Amino acid sequence: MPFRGFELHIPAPERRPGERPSFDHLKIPPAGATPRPSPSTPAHELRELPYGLARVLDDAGNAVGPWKPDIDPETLRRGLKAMLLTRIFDERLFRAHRQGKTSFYMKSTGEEAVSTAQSLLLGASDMCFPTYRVLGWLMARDYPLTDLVNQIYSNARDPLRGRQLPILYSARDYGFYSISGNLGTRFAHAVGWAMASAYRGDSNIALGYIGEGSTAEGDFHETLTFASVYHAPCILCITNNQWAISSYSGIAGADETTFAAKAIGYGLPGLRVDGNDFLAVWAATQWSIERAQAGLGATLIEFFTYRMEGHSTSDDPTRYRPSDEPVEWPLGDPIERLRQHLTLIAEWDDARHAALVADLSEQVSAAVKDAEAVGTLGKSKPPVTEMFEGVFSRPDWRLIEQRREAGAE
Amino acid sequence: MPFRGFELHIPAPERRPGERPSFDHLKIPPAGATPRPSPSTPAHELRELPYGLARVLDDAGNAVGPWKPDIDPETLRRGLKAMLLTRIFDERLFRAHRQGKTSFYMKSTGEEAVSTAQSLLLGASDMCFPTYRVLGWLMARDYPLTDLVNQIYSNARDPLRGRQLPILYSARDYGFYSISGNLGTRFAHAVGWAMASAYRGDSNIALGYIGEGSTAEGDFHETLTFASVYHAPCILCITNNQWAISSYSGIAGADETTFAAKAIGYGLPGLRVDGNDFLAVWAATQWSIERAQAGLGATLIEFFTYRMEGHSTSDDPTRYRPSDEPVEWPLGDPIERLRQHLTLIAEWDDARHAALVADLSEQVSAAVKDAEAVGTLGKSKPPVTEMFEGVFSRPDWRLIEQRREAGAE
Amino acid sequence: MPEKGTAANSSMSMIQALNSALDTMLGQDPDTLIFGQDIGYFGGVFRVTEGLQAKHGAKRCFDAPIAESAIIGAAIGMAAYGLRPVVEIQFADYILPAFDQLVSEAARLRYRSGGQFWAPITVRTPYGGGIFGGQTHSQSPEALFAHVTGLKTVIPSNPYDAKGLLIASIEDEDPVIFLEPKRIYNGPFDGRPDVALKSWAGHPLAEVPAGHYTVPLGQAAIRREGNDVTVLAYGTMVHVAAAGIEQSGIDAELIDLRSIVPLDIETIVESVKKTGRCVILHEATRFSGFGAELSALVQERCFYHLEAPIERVCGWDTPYPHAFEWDYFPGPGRLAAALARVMEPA
Amino acid sequence: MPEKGTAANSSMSMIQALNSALDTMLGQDPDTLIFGQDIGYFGGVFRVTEGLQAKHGAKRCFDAPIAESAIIGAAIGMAAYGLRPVVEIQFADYILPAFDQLVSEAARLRYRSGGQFWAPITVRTPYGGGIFGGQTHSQSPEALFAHVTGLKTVIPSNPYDAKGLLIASIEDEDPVIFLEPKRIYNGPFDGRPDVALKSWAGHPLAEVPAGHYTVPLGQAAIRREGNDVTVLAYGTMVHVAAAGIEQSGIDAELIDLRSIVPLDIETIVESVKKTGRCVILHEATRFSGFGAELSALVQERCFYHLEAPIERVCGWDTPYPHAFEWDYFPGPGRLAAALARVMEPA
Ligand SMILES: Cc1ncc(C[n+]2csc(CCOP(=O)(O)OP(=O)(O)O)c2C)c(N)n1
Ligand SMILES: Cc1ncc(C[n+]2csc(CCOP(=O)(O)OP(=O)(O)O)c2C)c(N)n1
Ligand SMILES: [Mg+2]
Ligand SMILES: [Mg+2]
Repeated sequence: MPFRGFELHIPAPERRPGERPSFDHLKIPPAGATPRPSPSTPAHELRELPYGLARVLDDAGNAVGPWKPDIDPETLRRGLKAMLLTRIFDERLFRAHRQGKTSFYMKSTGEEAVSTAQSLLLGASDMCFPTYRVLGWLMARDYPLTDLVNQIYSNARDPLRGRQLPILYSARDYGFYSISGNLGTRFAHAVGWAMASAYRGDSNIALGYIGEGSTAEGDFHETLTFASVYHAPCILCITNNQWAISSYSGIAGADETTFAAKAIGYGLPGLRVDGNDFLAVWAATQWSIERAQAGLGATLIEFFTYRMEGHSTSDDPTRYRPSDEPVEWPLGDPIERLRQHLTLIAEWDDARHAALVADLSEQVSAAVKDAEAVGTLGKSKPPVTEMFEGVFSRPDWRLIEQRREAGAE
Repeated sequence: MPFRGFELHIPAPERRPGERPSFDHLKIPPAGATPRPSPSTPAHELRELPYGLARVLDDAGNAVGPWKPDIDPETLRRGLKAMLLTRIFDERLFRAHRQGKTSFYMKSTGEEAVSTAQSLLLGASDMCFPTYRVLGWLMARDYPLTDLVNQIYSNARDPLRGRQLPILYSARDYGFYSISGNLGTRFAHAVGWAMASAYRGDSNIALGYIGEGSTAEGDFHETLTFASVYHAPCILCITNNQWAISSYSGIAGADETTFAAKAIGYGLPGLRVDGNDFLAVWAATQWSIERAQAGLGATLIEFFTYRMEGHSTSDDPTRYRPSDEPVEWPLGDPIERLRQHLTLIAEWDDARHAALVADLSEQVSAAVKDAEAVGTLGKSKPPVTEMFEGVFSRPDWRLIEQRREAGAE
Repeated sequence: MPEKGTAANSSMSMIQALNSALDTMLGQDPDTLIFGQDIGYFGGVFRVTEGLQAKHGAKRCFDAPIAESAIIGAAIGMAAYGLRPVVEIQFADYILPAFDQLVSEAARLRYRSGGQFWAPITVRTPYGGGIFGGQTHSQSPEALFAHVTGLKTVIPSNPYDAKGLLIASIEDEDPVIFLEPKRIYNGPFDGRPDVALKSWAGHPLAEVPAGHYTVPLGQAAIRREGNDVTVLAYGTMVHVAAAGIEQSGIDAELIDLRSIVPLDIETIVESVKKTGRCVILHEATRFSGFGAELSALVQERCFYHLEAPIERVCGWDTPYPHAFEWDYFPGPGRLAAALARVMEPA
Repeated sequence: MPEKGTAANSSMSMIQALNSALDTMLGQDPDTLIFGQDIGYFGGVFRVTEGLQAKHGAKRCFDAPIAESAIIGAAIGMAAYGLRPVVEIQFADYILPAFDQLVSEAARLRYRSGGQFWAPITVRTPYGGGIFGGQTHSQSPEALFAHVTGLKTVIPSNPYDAKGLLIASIEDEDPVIFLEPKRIYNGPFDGRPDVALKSWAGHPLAEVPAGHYTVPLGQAAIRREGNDVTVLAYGTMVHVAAAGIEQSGIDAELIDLRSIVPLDIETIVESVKKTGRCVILHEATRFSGFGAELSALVQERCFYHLEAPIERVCGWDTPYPHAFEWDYFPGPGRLAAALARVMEPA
């Protein structure tokens, strides 16, 4: 057959609005099916890992299989609480945006297991390099809720002095690096930070986050190269929530292979993990820590999860995906799954759950109230002098003159 | 054992100047040992390919094994001639630099098989996106030698109008895209060009080159993502010549895995090929073309080769590697290996070889002489008006005024 | 320029005018294609490409990975093949990962290849502040492009120009950075946040002809004639300038540059020679901003006509701060004050 | 400033002075480390780091992958940890792949994090022309950095300053772009290619003290006092300016800016108020170059003292062309002509 010319392939998702959602193309192994090699296994023996899916919680809520971690119920309850708090806070502050109290908001609904489990597992002197979708990290470490709301309102008490878009937090004392709007850039900072830890002979680990869409950035690759070449003690996490604004994961390459498989090209282990399974997230992170501590350097983890809500307050997801996709997502809701497990092992019940929800809702309302007493966006702000501070360690004549010109002295 | 802290790993090559070279860490399979799957094999069944090494010519010069291509002796002789011409030209023009006739030169010594085989195999309307080390492409297509030298001398007949550093050629009519000094950027152009071919329904293939050191650039990754996502009809080639100026390939990750393995993370096939074996280069390229024509998109090929000389006229390689590394390189000299094969199959002999060398040397000398008659760097140059042309499609007032100010009218 | 007010004209927002330009070019030139993040099925985060995939097909209008360098890089390769790619960078703040492709490749290709290859690409990107977008959805990077020889930089201030300039950019043989002032996508904004928002409807420059027309690159427009001082502005700032001039009560001439490369130096010089004074207005940070080049050029060419120092009214030399949107954004009050200063007797 | 001519001083080239600065800092501060392409075992393509790996160990001085964005990105992460990384970008032309890390991260980190994190990194890179390096080994990108608030940009013109400014940069709490004028690495060059090359030996500013000293950022140096016109220059151009002034026979004051951010505005303004005239000299392309900012500032602050237009003598607005090195490079002749022009009676 003579060759007749090429055709440009434009990937498209299985289903669009108006169609029934379908997840048939996802091959999801049952909980317990994916083996757990010893963390000290050399990377070249781990090349099948990225094609499995480490899962612990089965459909009934049992913890099963080789990845089953050893976590006490108290810690599980702390995880549940942090996830719930994240969910409730997100709901409440999303509403605050709709009420005109701030300019922007983003939820992490459906993805809370990843950041909360990792936050609880990592140490106080470790550092996470967050995306905008890992609020759970701060919730798990009891960051003051009012400070979050003050930041979201850019009001006079905003810890970031009114300089940053809502939710692009920074919380050094909580092991939470400064977020920025541009994607991917901080991934390299995580590796640099980890290299510094190793340079000093410290035992601190860096944990980097990136969205599956953002793995396409050049910075992702350069970061992995550095992590691999210098054996940096870090855990690099891809939160594959299937969507990047309106683009399904296939636009970032998901139809061709897994995101975890990107590890192979750097000689790193690539784990693929049920990101809606608190116990699996815990176990995979634990495995990566042990690996780093054994002198084996970095691990790449793909957390397979789902963005249950819109990208941000700026988009309506039903314009680009079937409206019932979120409820049909085969890996469920991470909060319900942990709750089910805790209930099953008789460490939780509906009454306690209801009480917890009520208590957390109360806390969130109180925080919002406190922050609103200070002021919402435009109603209250830090002194205008703050606009000119922190550009440099000390302002130069330009900033001093301009501060004067702006009447901010 | 309590964990005592991390240590920063700084990779270092096996041997440095003053030491005996060693290649024991390289696992080189014998010719014929690496299997050749059908080009229509799905990529996920090809994940072991990057760990083999496709070789055809054995130590005695026999063509063996599954990758053995079907090439007529006349074509092999054309390849030998193009390689020899490249080698002789490089020697001569390197000397011209030492004689002060130009500012800069770079050789491709030891790597001639890659570009010459691919140039002969690809079609007239295909396009290669070269690095500075694939002069063989032009030699195999009979690009006028005098034009090369005129470019190197930036003289009045320079086809690039004196605007570009020596050897950063551009030769559209020979399927050779414009080179630039910055590394990695043109890799993405190759994929864009291939996408355009597919967009139009044409059958033209793009061939991109990148050095193993430059694979660390973000552009490498973004290019592979595009190639994979849009199934672009292109062949992306890493020439792993073991060195990036003074940095051994381990600085780019070679101690962790192969460069071909990087394909896996994009769901692309990754071939690893003896780059000093003209027949293996041919076979691997042929395989990739067939694959693209079967609608299977891009292939990544790592050509395992060796930079036998310094990086450029600006460095002395004996300052950073054992001086006898080049002669000890286990995969030999591509010219000698093809010559040996042709001789073995009775299609070549020493007399013909000597005659060819004499003839090519004569051609090169004639070209150099012609170009020197026009002038060497600084002795002849295009009219100064050329400095102001080609910045835009038509010069704006700034360039017109400045041309006047420069007295170039 | 087609006649205004004919049946074919209709009042469009800048979004609609840009959409119409793309639709026109996709319709008439099979070599034009567009891609960028979220621009396909979804129609772009600002809806500029809405409906274009459905109408022209996925191969003509498609989503791209979050890889700005490869978006520009692939576009250059396509352009070298003979296509006319138009790409969208979601926010101008996110063009920086592709800065090397723009500077070292797109801007240099024709020159270094002796004219064998060139890159007629158009890079559309929303820019500028006034939308509470915070540090990375508000910046104005035009000076960075202006310094890079080989690039053209175009900035419309109204729907009519937006369509005509975008078509001219796509048809141009050089790489064009097309900066879209997002604050005025849906209506003119004069820098007074307290005043009720207007839409484009009814604005004379929102009368946009159907079909193909161009506004040539490099021709400024005099938006208001005046005798006492020349105000140079572009994008959103054209509207702020008009308000500032009104507020000042000074008889200023307002020039909308429309493209900063190529720059319509003649119109500028002629005006300043007439008025003897000049104030420059832009959103970008002042230091080494494009206002510096304008100031230097005017000073060089009109020195003996100048009756007062040229002033620059710009964004402060700080990152773009979320809470301080209106303290940062150069509004009509700051311009009016500058106009008053330059009119003071020496 | 340590006394000149003491036993501890020795005549050094700029390469040696930079090496001495790095050696000094590696010796006294365990938090300082350096990395970059080919800087480890090999000692760098210009030999600036020669011997430092052998002396201080591979963990203090090591090779980096060809990944400029990660070089800067990793340095930022290290700095956030508490180290003081000094990285080398092999040529300033190759800093562009890392431009986003510099602009969006290094320059913004302190501001956006409310002071929780900051990035005291130093990015050394050879820049400028005069070496037949062609388009991508000759460029002068300083204006791109100057426009980015949050970055400091330092440019030495001699060995003494090179060492003192580099140590000051490393010790500075902000990110510093340290541009090394490669044409004068091994000897001063006054722009006349026909004149025999000089080495630094014997030059008074090549007397470099051993050990630690700093030249503070933001303090210009008056290299020649004069009354008739002020010449502003930095890097290699300081030497070209001196030659051009001599050639012109005009009594010019020559200011070596030493850092463009922070800029020593006082010294500039004081000088121009005295002389009434100003000529700016730089290698970078003129349009929207740093000369524009200097021109605008001088015009704004010295308007009523100016007796002639401020002139800019710069690289042409073309890419850097290999064959035309000396047609492109702004030499003393072009400066002398500009000086003569500004001295003409109006
Ligand atoms: C460099 C850069 N390019 C584009 C954008 C615009 N943008 C913001 S979020 C987003 C999608 C990110 O998707 P993903 O990485 O999957 O993260 P998710 O939002 O799903 O958590 C895009 C394109 C940006 N912020 N930065
Ligand atoms: C973006 C960029 N960074 C750095 C350099 C400087 N440089 C020129 S060649 C080279 C080494 C390239 O090594 P490799 O990719 O292995 O190619 P090879 O020279 O071995 O063919 C370097 C670092 C450059 N030209 N461009
Ligand atoms: Mg996502
Ligand atoms: Mg190499």
